[in-house]
Amino acid sequence: MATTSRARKRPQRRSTKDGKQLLTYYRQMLLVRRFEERTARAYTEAKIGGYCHLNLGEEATVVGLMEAITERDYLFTNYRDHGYALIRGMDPGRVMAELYGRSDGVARGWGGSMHLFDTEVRLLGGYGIVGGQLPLAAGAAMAISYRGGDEVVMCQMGDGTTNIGAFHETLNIAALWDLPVVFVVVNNQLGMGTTVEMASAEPELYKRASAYRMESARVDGNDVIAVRDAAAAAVERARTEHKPFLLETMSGRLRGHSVVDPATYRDPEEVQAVQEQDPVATLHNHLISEGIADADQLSAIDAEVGEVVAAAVEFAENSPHPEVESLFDYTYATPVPNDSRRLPADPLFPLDPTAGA
Amino acid sequence: MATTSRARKRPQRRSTKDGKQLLTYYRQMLLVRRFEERTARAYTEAKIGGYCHLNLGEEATVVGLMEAITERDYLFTNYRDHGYALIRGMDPGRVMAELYGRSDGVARGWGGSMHLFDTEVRLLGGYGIVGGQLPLAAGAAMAISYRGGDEVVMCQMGDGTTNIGAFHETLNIAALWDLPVVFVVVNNQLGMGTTVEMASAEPELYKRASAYRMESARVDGNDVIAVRDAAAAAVERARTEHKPFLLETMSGRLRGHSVVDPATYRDPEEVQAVQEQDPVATLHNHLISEGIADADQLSAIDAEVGEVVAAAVEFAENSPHPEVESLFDYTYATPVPNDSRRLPADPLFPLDPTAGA
Amino acid sequence: MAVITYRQALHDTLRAEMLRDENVFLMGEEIGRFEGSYKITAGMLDEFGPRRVRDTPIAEEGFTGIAVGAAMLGLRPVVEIMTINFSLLALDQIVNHAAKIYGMFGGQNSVPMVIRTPGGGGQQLAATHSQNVELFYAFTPGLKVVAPSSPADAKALLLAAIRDDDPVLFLENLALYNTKGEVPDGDEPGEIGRAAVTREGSDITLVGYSRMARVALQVAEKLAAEEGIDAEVVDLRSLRPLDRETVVQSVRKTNCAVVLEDDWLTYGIGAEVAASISDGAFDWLDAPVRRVAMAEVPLPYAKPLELAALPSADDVVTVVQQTLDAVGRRSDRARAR
Amino acid sequence: MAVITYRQALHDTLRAEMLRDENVFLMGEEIGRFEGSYKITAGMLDEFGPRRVRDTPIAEEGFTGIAVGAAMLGLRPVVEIMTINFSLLALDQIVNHAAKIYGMFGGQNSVPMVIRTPGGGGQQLAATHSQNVELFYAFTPGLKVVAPSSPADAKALLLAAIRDDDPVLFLENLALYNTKGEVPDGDEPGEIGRAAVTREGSDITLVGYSRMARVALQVAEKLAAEEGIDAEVVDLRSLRPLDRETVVQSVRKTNCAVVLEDDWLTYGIGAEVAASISDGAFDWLDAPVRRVAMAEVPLPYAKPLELAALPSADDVVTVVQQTLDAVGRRSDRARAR
Ligand SMILES: Cc1ncc(C[n+]2csc(CCOP(=O)(O)OP(=O)(O)O)c2C)c(N)n1
Ligand SMILES: Cc1ncc(C[n+]2csc(CCOP(=O)(O)OP(=O)(O)O)c2C)c(N)n1
Ligand SMILES: [Mg+2]
Ligand SMILES: [Mg+2]
Repeated sequence: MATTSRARKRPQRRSTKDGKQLLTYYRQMLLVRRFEERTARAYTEAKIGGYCHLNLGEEATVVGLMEAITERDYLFTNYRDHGYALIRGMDPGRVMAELYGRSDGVARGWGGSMHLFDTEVRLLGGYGIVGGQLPLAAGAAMAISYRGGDEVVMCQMGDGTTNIGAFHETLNIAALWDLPVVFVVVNNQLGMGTTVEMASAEPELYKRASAYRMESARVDGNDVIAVRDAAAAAVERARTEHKPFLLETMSGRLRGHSVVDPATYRDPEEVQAVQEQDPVATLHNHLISEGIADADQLSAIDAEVGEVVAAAVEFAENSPHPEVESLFDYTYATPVPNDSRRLPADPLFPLDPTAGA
Repeated sequence: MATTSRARKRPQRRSTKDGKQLLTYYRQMLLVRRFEERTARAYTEAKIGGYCHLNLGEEATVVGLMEAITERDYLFTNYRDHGYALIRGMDPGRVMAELYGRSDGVARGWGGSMHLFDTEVRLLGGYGIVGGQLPLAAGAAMAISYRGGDEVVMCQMGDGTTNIGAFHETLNIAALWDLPVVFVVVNNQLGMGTTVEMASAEPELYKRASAYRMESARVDGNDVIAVRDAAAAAVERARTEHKPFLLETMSGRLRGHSVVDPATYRDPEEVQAVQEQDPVATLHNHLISEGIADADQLSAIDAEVGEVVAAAVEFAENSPHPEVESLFDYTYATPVPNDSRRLPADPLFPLDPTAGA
Repeated sequence: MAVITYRQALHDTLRAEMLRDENVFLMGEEIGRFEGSYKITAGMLDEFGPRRVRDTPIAEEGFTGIAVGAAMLGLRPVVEIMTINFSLLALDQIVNHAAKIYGMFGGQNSVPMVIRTPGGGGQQLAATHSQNVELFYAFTPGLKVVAPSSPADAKALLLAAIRDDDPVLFLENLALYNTKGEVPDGDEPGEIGRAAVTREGSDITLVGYSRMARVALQVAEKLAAEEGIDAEVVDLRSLRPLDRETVVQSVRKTNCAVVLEDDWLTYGIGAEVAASISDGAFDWLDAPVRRVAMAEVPLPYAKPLELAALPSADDVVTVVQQTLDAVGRRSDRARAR
Repeated sequence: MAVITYRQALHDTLRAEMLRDENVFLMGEEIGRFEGSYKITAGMLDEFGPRRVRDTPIAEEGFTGIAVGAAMLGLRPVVEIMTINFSLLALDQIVNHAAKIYGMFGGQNSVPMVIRTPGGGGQQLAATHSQNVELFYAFTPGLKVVAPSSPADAKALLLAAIRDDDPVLFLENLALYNTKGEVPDGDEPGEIGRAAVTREGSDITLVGYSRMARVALQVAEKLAAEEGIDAEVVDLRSLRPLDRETVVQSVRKTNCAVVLEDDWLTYGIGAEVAASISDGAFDWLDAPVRRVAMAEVPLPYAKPLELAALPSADDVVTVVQQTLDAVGRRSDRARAR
C-alpha cells in the first residue's frame, strides 16, 4: 500500500510572530479578494472578455501555497490563476492589463485571464486545458533534476482534474523518476457544476497518490497556516529527497464557475456552508478575537488594498491595445523562410501574376 | 483506503472431477501453444504479415479467464489475442485465415493478427492501440447496465497498459457508474522490452484499483484453476452486484514481444525462470505426477491438437484473398452520397470535362 | 414553420429523438446538472433522468470511448464535447476507434453515434480555446462530418446523424447558437453528403460552411444591394463526404469562386475546396480561387488582434472584388488577343 | 561523403548532437533497453546512460508533455513517438501546448524540442497502425514540420530541428529507413521551410514529400528512360512552413503538375499543394493538377487490398500520362481556335 499521511493538526496557539505573519497573510488574502471582486465588475462592464475564473473562496489556499515556495521555485497553475499571480509577485497592474488584453499585460495581451505567465516570477503559466499543466510541470521538474538543481516545481490543479488521463500519466512518471514536483489539488468541491462525488470514484482525492506509491495529504484549505505548513513540508521533501507529493486542500467556491455562471444548480444550504467558512471573513474575525488587530487596523488594510487594486485598474485602462502589426511576432521563436504572415484578405500570390512574370 | 483482496490460495487437492477438468484445460492450453508455434512458423514463411504477438507462456491465463465467462458475456482484448479467440470458440481455421489475410478470416482479412473479432462469440475485438480497448469495454458494460441486462464484459490488457491515461479514465468511470466489467491485467512482466518496475511507480498493479475504490486481486497466471476461480468470482460479482473489478494475473513471456523480436535485452536467468514456470509443461507434469493421465494419453491429445492446427492452416491456405472490388465496402454502414470510392490513380472528375459539359 | 434559434433547434431535436428512441441517450461534461455549457441540453436531466442524461467526469478520451463501446452494442449515444478544442484529448477514440471499427473488423459491427461539438473563434478565448480543427475529422474515412449553418439544417442534419449507423461528428459554432431561422415541423432527416445552393447568382460563387456559410449569405446580400454583384452561395453542410459536384457545377456557371473558412488557411478545409474547384472547373475558371481564412497564428486574446486574425465579411468583400477585377483583367486580355 | 542508410543518418546525427550539446536528450518508449522499435537509437543507452536516454512508460500524452515542460526550462528534448498513429494520444500536448506556449504567453518562453515519428503504410499493419496524419501538425501554426526523403536531408533537417528554438515535428517513414544515399560530412544544418528541386525537367512537375518524393524521383527516371518524358521533381521537405514559391516556379516552367502523397486524398497535404499551384500558376497551367493519394478507407490488412489502396509508382505514371494527354488535348483545342 502506498503511504499517505493525514492532514496535519493546526497549532492551537499562535505566538506574536505568528500574529504578525497572520496580518501579512490577511493583507494578501484581501488583495486577492478585492482584486477578484474588481475583476468581476470589470468583466460585467465588458472591459474583460473570454472566460474569467476567480479565486473567491480560495484566498487562504492561494496565500498558504505561495508562502511555501521560494523565489527560485517554479509554479504552474490552471486557468483560475489571478490570485497566484498576485501573491507570487506579478505586478497587479500588469495582471489587470493582461485581463484587459493590453500591451502592458504580463503576456502582452495574448493570454488573457486564463493564461497569466511571467518568467520573472517563475509562474510558467496558467493553462486552460484541464490537466494540460501537469505534464509541463513534471517536465520542468525533470529539467531541474537533469541539471542537478534544487528548485522545486509546484503544480496547482482543481478537483475535477484528477479524473483526466494526464493526471495518471504524469503522477506515475513523476514518482517513477523521482521528480521534485508538488502536485496540489485545490478541492473547491466543484468542477463547473459537477461535484467531486459525481466525478471521482475515490472522492478523497489525495488517496489517489497511492496508485503511484506517492505520499500525500489533505489539509484545510481555509486555514492559511495549515496550507502553508503542509505545502512547505512537501516542498522541502521534494527539494531534499527528490520525491513528488500530492497535497489536497479543502475549500469552497464563493461564486459561479466563471464570472458569467449564476450557479443556479447549487443548493442554498451548500452555498451558505461555503459562505460560513469564507476564509477572509474567518481570518478577519480570528485576528480580532485573538487581539492581533482591531477592526480599524483591518479597515486600514482594506483601504490600502483597495488603492492597489484601483491603481491596477487605472494602469490597465491606460495601457495601449496591442498593435495589429505585432500579430505575426510570436508564432515562432526562430524565424524561418516561407512563414505565413497573411491577414485574412491577403492573397497567397501577388494579385496580377502576369505583371511580374 | 480502497479495499483490495489478496490472491486466493489454490486448493491443495483436486477431486476426479477436477482431474477431468484439468485434462480439458490441458487440451485447450495445448491448442493455444501449438497454434502459436505454427503461427510463428507461418510468419517466418511470410504467410502472415504485419505485427504478430503470441500468447506463448500465457496459456493458463487465457484458458482460466475464458472459463470464467459465459457465452452471453462479452470480451475485449489487446492485440495479443489469438489464444482468446480460439478458446472463446472462434473457428481455428477462420482465425488462421484472418492471420493470412484471407476472405474467410473472422474479419474478412481486414484486421489481421491484432484485430480478431467475431460477433458470434462476442469477442468484440483485439485492439492495437495500447489502452484503446478499455473505454470500449466499459462502454459495452454501460450498454448492458442501461438495458438492465445481466451480461458481463471482460477486458484484457497488458501490464504496460496500466500507465496510460485511458486506464485511469476508464476505471474511474466504471467504478463511478457501477459498470459490470472485469478488467484483467495480464502481467507478463514486460511491455516490449520495458519491465514493470521501469514503467509503473506502483508495480503491484492490482493495487491501483484503490484509486477508484475498486476491488482487486492478484493471482498466479500459470495456474489455470487459480485464474479461473479468481476471474469467476469477479465476474459473478460484476453480474450480481454490478461492480467492476481489477484482476492481475502473473505469468511470463516465453518469446519476444512479437514474432520478429529476438528479445536480446533479456537476461538469460530471467528467461530461464520464465521457462521453468512454463504453464503447459507444468500442467503436463502435474497431470502425470497426480496420476490424472499418463504420457501416452497426453501425447494423444497433442496429436489431436496438432491435427486441428494443421487443418486450420490448410483452411487458411485455401481461402481466397479478398477481392479488390470489396475495398470500399466497409467504410460506412449507412451509404451516403458523394462517398469517395476512388483508387489512387482515379481522377476526381471525368478526364475530359469538355466532353460531358 | 416556426422561427427559432439554432440552439433551440438542437435542443428540440435532441429531445424529440430521445422521446422517439429509447436507445438514444446523452453524455458529456456538464450537460445535466449545469444544463450544458451552452445550454443546448437545458431541462433534459429533469425530464429524462440521469440514466439517459449522463454527466461525465472530465475525461474526454474515456467518455467518448465509452460512447463508442455503447454504440457497438446498439445504443445511440449523442456525446457533447464542450468545445472542439477538447476533442483533441479524445482524438484516439474518435480517429483510431470510432472511425475504424466498422472497416477494421470487416463490416461486422457498426458504431451508430454522434459527437456534437462547437467550434469558433471570436469570443476572446485565446489560443487553445479558439481553434477550428474539424479538418482532423473531415480528413478521416470512416467518420461522417456535418457542419450546418442554419437552424433548419441543424435540425435536419442532427436527425440524420442520430439515425445514421456510422459515427458522425456534428459541428456546431458558438457564434451561431443565437442565430434564428425558419425550421420546418415534422422530423424529416436531411441528407449527409449534400451541399446546398443557398442563394442563386451568376457573377461569382461563394463557398462556406458553418458560420462562414452564413457570412457568405450576408456578404452576397450586401454585394447585391451595394454593388450590384450577383453572388451564388454554396453551403457545404457536409464536410465528409464532400459534395464536390454541387460546388463545381456552381463555378462552371459563375466562372470564379471565393472560399470562406474559419480555420487556418494552409491545409485548411478550403484547400480541398479550392483544389477541387480548380480541377473540376478547370476550363471554366476565369480567375484563381481565393480563400479567406484565419491568419496563421495561435489566436491572441486581445480584441484588436483577434479581430485582425479572424476572417470578416469585409475581408470577403475585398477578395470578391479583387477576384472580379482579375476576371475583368483576364477578359480584357482575351479581348485584346 | 559516405553512402549510408536513412536510419544510420538519423542515428549518427542524434549521437553527434548528444555529444555536442549536453542539453540534448532522448525520450520515448523502448528507445533504450529495446534500442528503439526501428533501432534508430541502437547503442545510445549504453553510451549515454539512462539520464540522457529515457525509456518512458506507455503514456504518450504524459511523456510528450514532460518534454514540452523540460524544453520550457531550456533543455532540448528529442522525443520519439513510436509511430505517428500513437501521436494522436499526445495531440493535446503537441497542438494545445507545444505549439501554443510561445505565442499564447506573448513570446516569453520558447519550446525547443523535436518529435521524431515515422509514418507510412504498406507494412500490413492494418487500419490503426498505417495512417499518415502529418496533416494535423502541418495545419498547426506554432509547429514546424519537416519530412525528409533522403539520408542527406534526414541529417541536415534533424540538425536544424534540434537547434531550432521551436517545436519541430520530424516525420520519418518506415519504408525509408533502409534506403541509402550520400550524406555530406560535417554538421551543416538544413533550412526548415525550403523545398528542393531534386530533378530538373521541362515536361511536367511532380511534387512529393517523404517516401513519395523518392517515388517521384524513381518515376521521373522511368518516364525519362521509357517514354522520353522529362519530369521535374520538387521535394517539399518542409510541410510547415510550406515553400509554395519553389513549387509554383517549377509549374510556371512545366505548365502542369501531379502531386504525390501517402495520406488520404480529400483534405490531405496534396490539397494545399494543388490549391496553391492552381492559384500561383493559374495563367501557366495547361491541365488540372491531379493528386495521387491513398484510397479513402481505413487501410485493410490483407495484402491485395492494401496494395490497391496505396499509391504506387504505376499509379503516378498513369496520372502523368493522363495529364500530358490533357495538356495535348488543350493545345489541340487552342490550335484549332
Ligand atoms: C480538457 C478539458 N475539458 C473540459 C474543459 C472545460 N472546463 C473548464 S474548467 C472545467 C472544470 C474544472 O474543474 P476543476 O478541475 O475542479 O477546477 P476548478 O474550475 O474548480 O478550479 C471544465 C470541465 C477544459 N477546459 N479542458
Ligand atoms: C498508444 C500506443 N503506444 C505504443 C504502442 C506500441 N506498443 C505495442 S505493444 C506495446 C507494449 C505493451 O505492453 P503490455 O501492455 O504489457 O502488453 P503485452 O504486449 O506485454 O501483452 C507497445 C509500447 C501502441 N501499440 N499503442
Ligand atoms: Mg474544482
Ligand atoms: Mg506485458
